[in-house]
Amino acid sequence: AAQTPSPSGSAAGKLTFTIGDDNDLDSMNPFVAVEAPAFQIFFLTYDFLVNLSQEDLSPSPGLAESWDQSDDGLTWTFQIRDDATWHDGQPVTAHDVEYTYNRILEEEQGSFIDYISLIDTIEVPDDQTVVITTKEPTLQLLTALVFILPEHIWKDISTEEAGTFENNPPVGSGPFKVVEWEKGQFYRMESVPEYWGGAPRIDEFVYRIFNNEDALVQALRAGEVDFADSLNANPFNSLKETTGITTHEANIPSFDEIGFNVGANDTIPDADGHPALLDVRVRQAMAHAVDKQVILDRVLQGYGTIGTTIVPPFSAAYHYEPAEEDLFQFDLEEANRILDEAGYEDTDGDDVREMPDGGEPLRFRYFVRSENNSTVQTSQFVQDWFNQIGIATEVEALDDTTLTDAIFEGKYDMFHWGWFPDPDPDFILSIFTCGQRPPDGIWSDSFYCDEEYDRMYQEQKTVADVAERAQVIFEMQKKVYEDAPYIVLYYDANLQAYRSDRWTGFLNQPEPDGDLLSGYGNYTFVNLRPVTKGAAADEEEGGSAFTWVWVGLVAGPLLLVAVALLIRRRKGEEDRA
Amino acid sequence: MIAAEERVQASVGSLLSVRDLSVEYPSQAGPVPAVRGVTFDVAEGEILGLAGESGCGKSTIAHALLRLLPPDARVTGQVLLNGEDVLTMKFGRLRAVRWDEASIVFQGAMHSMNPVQRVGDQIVEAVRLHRPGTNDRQGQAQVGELLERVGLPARRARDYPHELSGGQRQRAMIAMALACDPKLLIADEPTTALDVMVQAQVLSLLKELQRELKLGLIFITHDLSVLVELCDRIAVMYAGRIVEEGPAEAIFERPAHPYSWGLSGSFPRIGDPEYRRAPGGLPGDPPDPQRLPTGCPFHPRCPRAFEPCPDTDPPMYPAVHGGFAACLLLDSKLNPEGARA
Amino acid sequence: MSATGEGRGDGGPVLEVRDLHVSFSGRQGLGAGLLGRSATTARAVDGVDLEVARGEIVALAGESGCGKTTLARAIMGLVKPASGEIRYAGRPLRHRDLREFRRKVQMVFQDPTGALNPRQTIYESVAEGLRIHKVSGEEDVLVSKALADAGLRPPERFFLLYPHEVSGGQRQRVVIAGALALEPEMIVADEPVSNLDASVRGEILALLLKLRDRFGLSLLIVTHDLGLAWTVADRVAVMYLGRIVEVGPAEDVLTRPLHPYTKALLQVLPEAGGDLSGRSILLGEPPDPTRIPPGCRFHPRCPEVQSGRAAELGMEERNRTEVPLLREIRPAHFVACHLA
Amino acid sequence: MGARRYLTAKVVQALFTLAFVLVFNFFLFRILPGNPAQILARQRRLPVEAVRELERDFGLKDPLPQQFVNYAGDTLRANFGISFKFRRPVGEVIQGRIWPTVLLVGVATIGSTVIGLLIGIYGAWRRGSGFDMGSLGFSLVTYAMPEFWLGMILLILFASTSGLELFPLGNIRTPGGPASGIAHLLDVGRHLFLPALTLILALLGEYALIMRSSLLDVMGDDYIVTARAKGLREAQVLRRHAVPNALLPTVTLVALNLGFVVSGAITVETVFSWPGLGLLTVEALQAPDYPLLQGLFLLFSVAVIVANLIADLIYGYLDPRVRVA
Amino acid sequence: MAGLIILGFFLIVALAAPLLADSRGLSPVGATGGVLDPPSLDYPMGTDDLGRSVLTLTIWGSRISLMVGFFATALSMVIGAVIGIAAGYYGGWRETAMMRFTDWFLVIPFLPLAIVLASILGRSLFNIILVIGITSWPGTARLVRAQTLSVKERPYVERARALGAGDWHLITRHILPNVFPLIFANTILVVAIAILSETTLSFLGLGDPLRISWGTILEFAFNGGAASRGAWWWLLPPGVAIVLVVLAFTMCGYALDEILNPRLRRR
Ligand SMILES: Nc1ncnc2c1ncn2[C@@H]1O[C@H](COP(=O)(O)OP(=O)(O)OP(=O)(O)O)[C@@H](O)[C@H]1O
Ligand SMILES: Nc1ncnc2c1ncn2[C@@H]1O[C@H](COP(=O)(O)OP(=O)(O)OP(=O)(O)O)[C@@H](O)[C@H]1O
Ligand SMILES: [Mg+2]
Ligand SMILES: [Mg+2]
Repeated sequence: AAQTPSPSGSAAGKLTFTIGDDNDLDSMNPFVAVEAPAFQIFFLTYDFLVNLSQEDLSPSPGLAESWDQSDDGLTWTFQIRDDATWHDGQPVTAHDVEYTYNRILEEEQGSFIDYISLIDTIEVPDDQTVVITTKEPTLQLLTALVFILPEHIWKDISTEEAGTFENNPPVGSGPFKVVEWEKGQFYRMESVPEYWGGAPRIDEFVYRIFNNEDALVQALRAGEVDFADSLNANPFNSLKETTGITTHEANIPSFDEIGFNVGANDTIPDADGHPALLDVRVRQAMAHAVDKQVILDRVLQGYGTIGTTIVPPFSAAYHYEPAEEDLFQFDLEEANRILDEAGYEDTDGDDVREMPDGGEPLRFRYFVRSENNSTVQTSQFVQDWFNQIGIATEVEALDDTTLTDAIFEGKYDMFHWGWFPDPDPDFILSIFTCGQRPPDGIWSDSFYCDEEYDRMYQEQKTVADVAERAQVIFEMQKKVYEDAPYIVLYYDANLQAYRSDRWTGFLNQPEPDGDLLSGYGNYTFVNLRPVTKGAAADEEEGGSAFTWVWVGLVAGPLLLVAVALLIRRRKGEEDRA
Repeated sequence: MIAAEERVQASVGSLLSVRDLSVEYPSQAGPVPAVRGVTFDVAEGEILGLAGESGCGKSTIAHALLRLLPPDARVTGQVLLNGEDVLTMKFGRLRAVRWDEASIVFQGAMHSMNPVQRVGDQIVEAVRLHRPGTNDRQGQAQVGELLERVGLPARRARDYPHELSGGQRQRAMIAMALACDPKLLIADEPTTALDVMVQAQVLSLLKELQRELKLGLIFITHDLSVLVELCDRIAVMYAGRIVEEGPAEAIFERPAHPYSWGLSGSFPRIGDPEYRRAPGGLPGDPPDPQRLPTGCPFHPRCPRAFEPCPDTDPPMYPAVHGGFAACLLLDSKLNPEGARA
Repeated sequence: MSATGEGRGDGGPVLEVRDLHVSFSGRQGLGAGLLGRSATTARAVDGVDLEVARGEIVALAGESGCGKTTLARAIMGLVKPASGEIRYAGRPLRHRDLREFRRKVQMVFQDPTGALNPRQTIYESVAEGLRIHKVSGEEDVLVSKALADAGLRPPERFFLLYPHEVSGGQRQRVVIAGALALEPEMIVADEPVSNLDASVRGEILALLLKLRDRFGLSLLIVTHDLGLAWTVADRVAVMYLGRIVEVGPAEDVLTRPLHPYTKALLQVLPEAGGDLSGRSILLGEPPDPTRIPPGCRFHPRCPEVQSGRAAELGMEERNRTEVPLLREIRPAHFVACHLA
Repeated sequence: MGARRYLTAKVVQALFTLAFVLVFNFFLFRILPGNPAQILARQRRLPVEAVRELERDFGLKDPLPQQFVNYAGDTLRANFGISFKFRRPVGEVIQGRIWPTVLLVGVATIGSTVIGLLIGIYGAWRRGSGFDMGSLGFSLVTYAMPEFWLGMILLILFASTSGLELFPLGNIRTPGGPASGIAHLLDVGRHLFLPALTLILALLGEYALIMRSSLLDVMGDDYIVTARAKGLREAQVLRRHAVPNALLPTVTLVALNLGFVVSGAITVETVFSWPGLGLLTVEALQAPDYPLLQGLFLLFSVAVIVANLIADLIYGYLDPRVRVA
Repeated sequence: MAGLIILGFFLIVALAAPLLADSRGLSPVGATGGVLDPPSLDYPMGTDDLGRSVLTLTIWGSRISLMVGFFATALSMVIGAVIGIAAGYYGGWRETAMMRFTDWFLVIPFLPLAIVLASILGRSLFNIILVIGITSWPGTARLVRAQTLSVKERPYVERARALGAGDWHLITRHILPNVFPLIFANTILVVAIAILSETTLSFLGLGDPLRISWGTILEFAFNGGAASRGAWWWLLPPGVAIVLVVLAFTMCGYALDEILNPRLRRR
């Protein structure tokens, strides 16, 4: 059926941009929400003090027009812009910033406090100025992803209430505001013409939830939605050839890894990791035995890039790529050689190596996520390669909860999971510090602990110069790569597709291949506009072979029934007596 | 032969006249001949008793009379009700005849009434069906009358079948059967499930109604002794066929067919020393309708079987009691001494 | 009260039942229980005294629901009596003797079709008792003998047949054979022929009589058919609403009944040439064991009361308050009626 | 008297079942592996102190009996705790999603019951006819189909661009479309069509089969012969005598089936992005959001218990016999 | 009879899976096809997105699906039969208690309970069997109890009791043989339901993703966007297999029911 090449919801003269996704919104309360759709709202509703630039995520003016760092690096002065207003008309002032930061610091608000934990004091000399002193010199404040909230709304919400406060609709200072939220269905946002960054060109933005990716793809094809986010490879492929639709593999900060239990016994007495994994040579041998290219090609159908270190290339300034000769190339012979040399030999002829003392065989529990098919599929390749180097694996699919528990208790050997780090590498680096090991810490899932690494971690926090900091961070990545508590498999991509026959003005963040929607800002939404000239009308797509199979499948039996009816339709008279 | 023709003659002008009725049920193991050429008549105001062992085809006849057999049963012969053949009449006409001219009281009253409908409503249903003009009030009044006639208080109309006792239910069934003033009432073992005392109550009720309303009545039972009191004539069935027919008392006291002897002998008369410590009855078991013996189907159990019995299927012969019996002993040529009377 | 009718029975009583009571509590729903509703109790057997002598045939007759089957089952220990005593061979029957007792006393049921497991061959059905009691001896010989005794000849022909492959009369013989296999001293038969065709009944009854004559079996035959009692029984006991109201030699009880209830029962039996409308039929519904009238339990339906004869005799009050006991009015003929 | 007793008995029974479900529900969620607060914390990247706080929030530090008392009290006050995922009271979260499911399940139940029963009735009446054979085959096939698979097929056939595009692909209404009035109702109806059709098709077969066999059973009963003997037309026999009796066993089955309808709703809502409790269940399952799962489970159970109670009462109304029994 | 033939076919396929298809085709490592190749001579049912032959998957999937069906049913039957017979035979308060318990389970909606249990117990084949088993027995228990009650009241049981038989004798010789056909017919219907349940649970992601069953194939296909990719060969074979097998079991169950229940027979 032909569709007029107009945006999905241009009824009533409104310009509506609709995106479809398979994830539901959990809450509009920034202290509570974790799901991506919620952050989509926050990016459009709120501002940061300092934004991340569209081109390269570098600090760029947000609510702060400009900023200054004192020479000792400890004091920051931010100039708050005077043209920003809250959606309810109140002006945005320095007090709102102060309030937001203080509240997070006082209440130790989980997801945000890490960004600003080094803050010592906050002062507001006037409505337009915020002066922040930090305990140590840091660049953290420029990359703090903290949404600035209106004090006049939030001051009435007590700490207890904040946990369940609905915040619907949220009052912010961003280019869009929520006007309707049908839970589990969609939410609708209207543009705010008074936005300090300039009025968006669309009137309305709708986020629709599809639980079925096929439906989402069909909706995009049918023009019910204009943009499909976070697609799987197969549907994505199917959209590639469709006219009027453009596909995009967005570079995002994400990677998958195989993690090892490299020493849970140090902090948890009854942990039961395999002793062989304490030996770095075993882990290196295993790193040699994983053909990341095959996994990328077969499991991800090529979407993404081969993984190396723990800071993804997304954070271009901080990503370290090991030199060719330092890489653990896929080389099963090399892997076997390393293991032989280290004394892990198969003494009992069962094709599985034993510990040098001849005892325990190298048989590892290998946990994958039942929620994630890629991990399941990867495991089948990995298992096969490991078999070839005399390492047996028992693959088990666990749900995330159970897996989290196993890791927390140190009762695992290896697992496959992934991370979605911030653009700033601080957090992802922190998870390899000794302090993060359970049960005291939370985030370490390999129980990696290294004094030198910890020292460097502290150092990078306080280096005020980007280049200098990057050097430290390179070293850290190198160390983790070589010690191999993780085998980083790949950096995956966010697969997006949109109606390029209707819309234009999409902006990547960062350039050249970042996310088209809200990577870490609202750039696309403010810039988005309909294609002006009437583009080519959708061509009639004849029923594909596919349709006919389905039609046949349903019509066939019906036809048979009908025929049976005709044939068997004999005397239907009432006389049965 | 001659006898059969005589019987046909006798039937002219009777209320119901059944001619050579046969019924076959289909089954996996081939057709089951349940009724094999049955001929009898019922005059207005007459009570005919139909007796015989279980499975001899009594209920099948009752159902056939109003064409109530399952559609796959093969029915041949004639069932003339007031001269009209029920078996060939149009379905619409048949519906009109049902209940209006002939009604049935079935064996188990509990199961013959719709368990989820009030007794009164079930009676009214019949009335309204055949007397379309009846309004609610008339219907109710009539139901009350009918119930009272069978000895139930009118308010029982509001009860459901399960709220009545066995005897009461049977009475309600009878009331329902009388709803359209039929000429003929077929009662298929109406008292078998009942206790002796209640059975006596129902029997006397039936007799009384029959006398008052000049009903033709076909009373079916396996208990020959019940028939003796109630009926004018009795027909004894064996293996799908009437083997003896005649005046009630005569058949009970002086049966002509050896099967009837056995049947009558199995109901002892209390006080009669002849029966004391001498159980009557017949040896052997009733025949399987699908594997009937050759010749006279009764011959394997017959105490007086003689040479021709296994080969000759006996026709009806006139018997001394004035009725007829299908036994070769009555054939003066085959058995010159004649039957023991 | 040890009269044994015509003297067929020799020796003392084999089975004695003394003041036996059996009651059933009505079903009590969970909800009803919570709401404090008391259960309705049916006193199915309400004080029965009865004895059966060696080699004697006793018929227990009465209307449907009067408690005949319950009495029979209580004798076999299939329902637990509320009170009273059953004595076998002079000794009170206790729970631990039950197994032994059930070897000596066998029961034959009303419905031969139901009494045979459709999935067991006739051989297995007959042999079941032998197996349960681990009777020594060649099993198939014993089974053959039992089948032959029950009139199923040649027995081998029946071994592998299933119940549905033989006729109703033969089924009842199989059941009897199953009882005979254990060489019992007594058989309790609950309506042994009422599910059989009239013409076949005679054979089974003849068989029972023959067994008594040959093996000296005692028989307690439960029946609602007084004609049957006349045919086979030495003594007849008439039961009404859980109690025996009249007991005595069959000829005496059936030809010269003393209790108005027995009279009524005999009256309604069809008779050639009899006039249905002319006889007194008891009115009202069958009695209900959950609501037993006080005094003489028959008085609400008693023709003597209704006709006013009781009042004439000044017994009205007694009828309503005093339970009549069995009194020997004629030799060995007992009746429980204030008017007799 | 009998009627009242039947009624009270049924209500008391339902209350007992309810009590059982309450207890069962409590223990079911106490045998969870690990500590819910910790799981939650790790998913949200909370520092350790926050975990302690959460534990306090969820009352996990109390002794078990105390927890049960709290749970029972809370449940009776319709307080089902805070959803892990949505961080709002479970009751509120559920409330927001209840109507779509009521609509879907209601339409599907009514539709499948009515159509299924009619098919069953007609099939039994014309036993052995082409219609009977056809509908029997059809019923068996739809009964054998996983309903989500059927849903996917219908979706592709009738909604996708490679199909007929007659209906929308999912959701309950067009975003930004009319929010009230006739247009709104039509819009919802269009969205409802496919999911409801899927459920109806999936359920219909069973009802048709039940009704057919129940009616065949009844058609052999003696009172049917009586009715025929009275001179009723076949249609009257069917309508007045056979169907009312055949409906009796069907009523109970339809009610018992509600549990399956709910199950069907879970997968069908997933396929059609229908924003009801089924979809919410799947979301809660994926989170995993235990308080929400607990609340949903309780609600589903209560719904089925109540439906059964209603069925029992209807049964009592339809069948005068059970009132005394 | 068609039912029996279909069943026989699938049983043979399941048993002969190693002969029909190389099990290495189940692992993406051994997969030789391209991504989502349509049916061809080499791959009669095409390939999935890992290049595995859908035919191979479906053939091997029949093993897991049928196995789950059988074991879950066996579990459910054992529980149902034991409770049903015990309740029916012993009666009294024991019966009341057991039947109350059964009724409770009967009204608890199956899928939500299964979801809750599966998410609590974790995802494995064993748990799936367990979950289906312990959620599907109440129907059987009720049926068996009703039949036991009716068998218990049959005169032959009373006769055996009067012959001196004990409980064990009665249950094993009389009750069980006469309840068994019913249990058997019911079993066959429950297998159908169990297979459907496995499919549904797998579809919701509660199955064991490491074991290929028809349900997991469908889940992969659904989540892998088979429909939008036009890969009907990925959705159809497992779906049709499920429909056929469930249909076959149902038909056999009904046929048996009809044989065992004379009232349904043609009049
Ligand atoms: N629908 C049927 N299909 C096949 N055979 C049948 C059918 N109904 C009855 N029969 C057979 O026909 C014969 C006669 O049955 P009918 O019911 O007429 O006997 P009856 O004399 O009424 O017996 P009873 O005294 O037991 O009621 C029996 O052998 C019976 O098995
Ligand atoms: N298991 C039981 N539970 C409750 N009441 C019972 C039970 N068995 C019998 N009764 C009641 O006890 C009374 C006597 O029943 P019983 O079966 O002994 O009568 P009966 O004389 O054998 O009758 P019939 O001639 O009909 O066989 C009846 O009212 C019956 O309803
Ligand atoms: Mg009959
Ligand atoms: Mg009895």
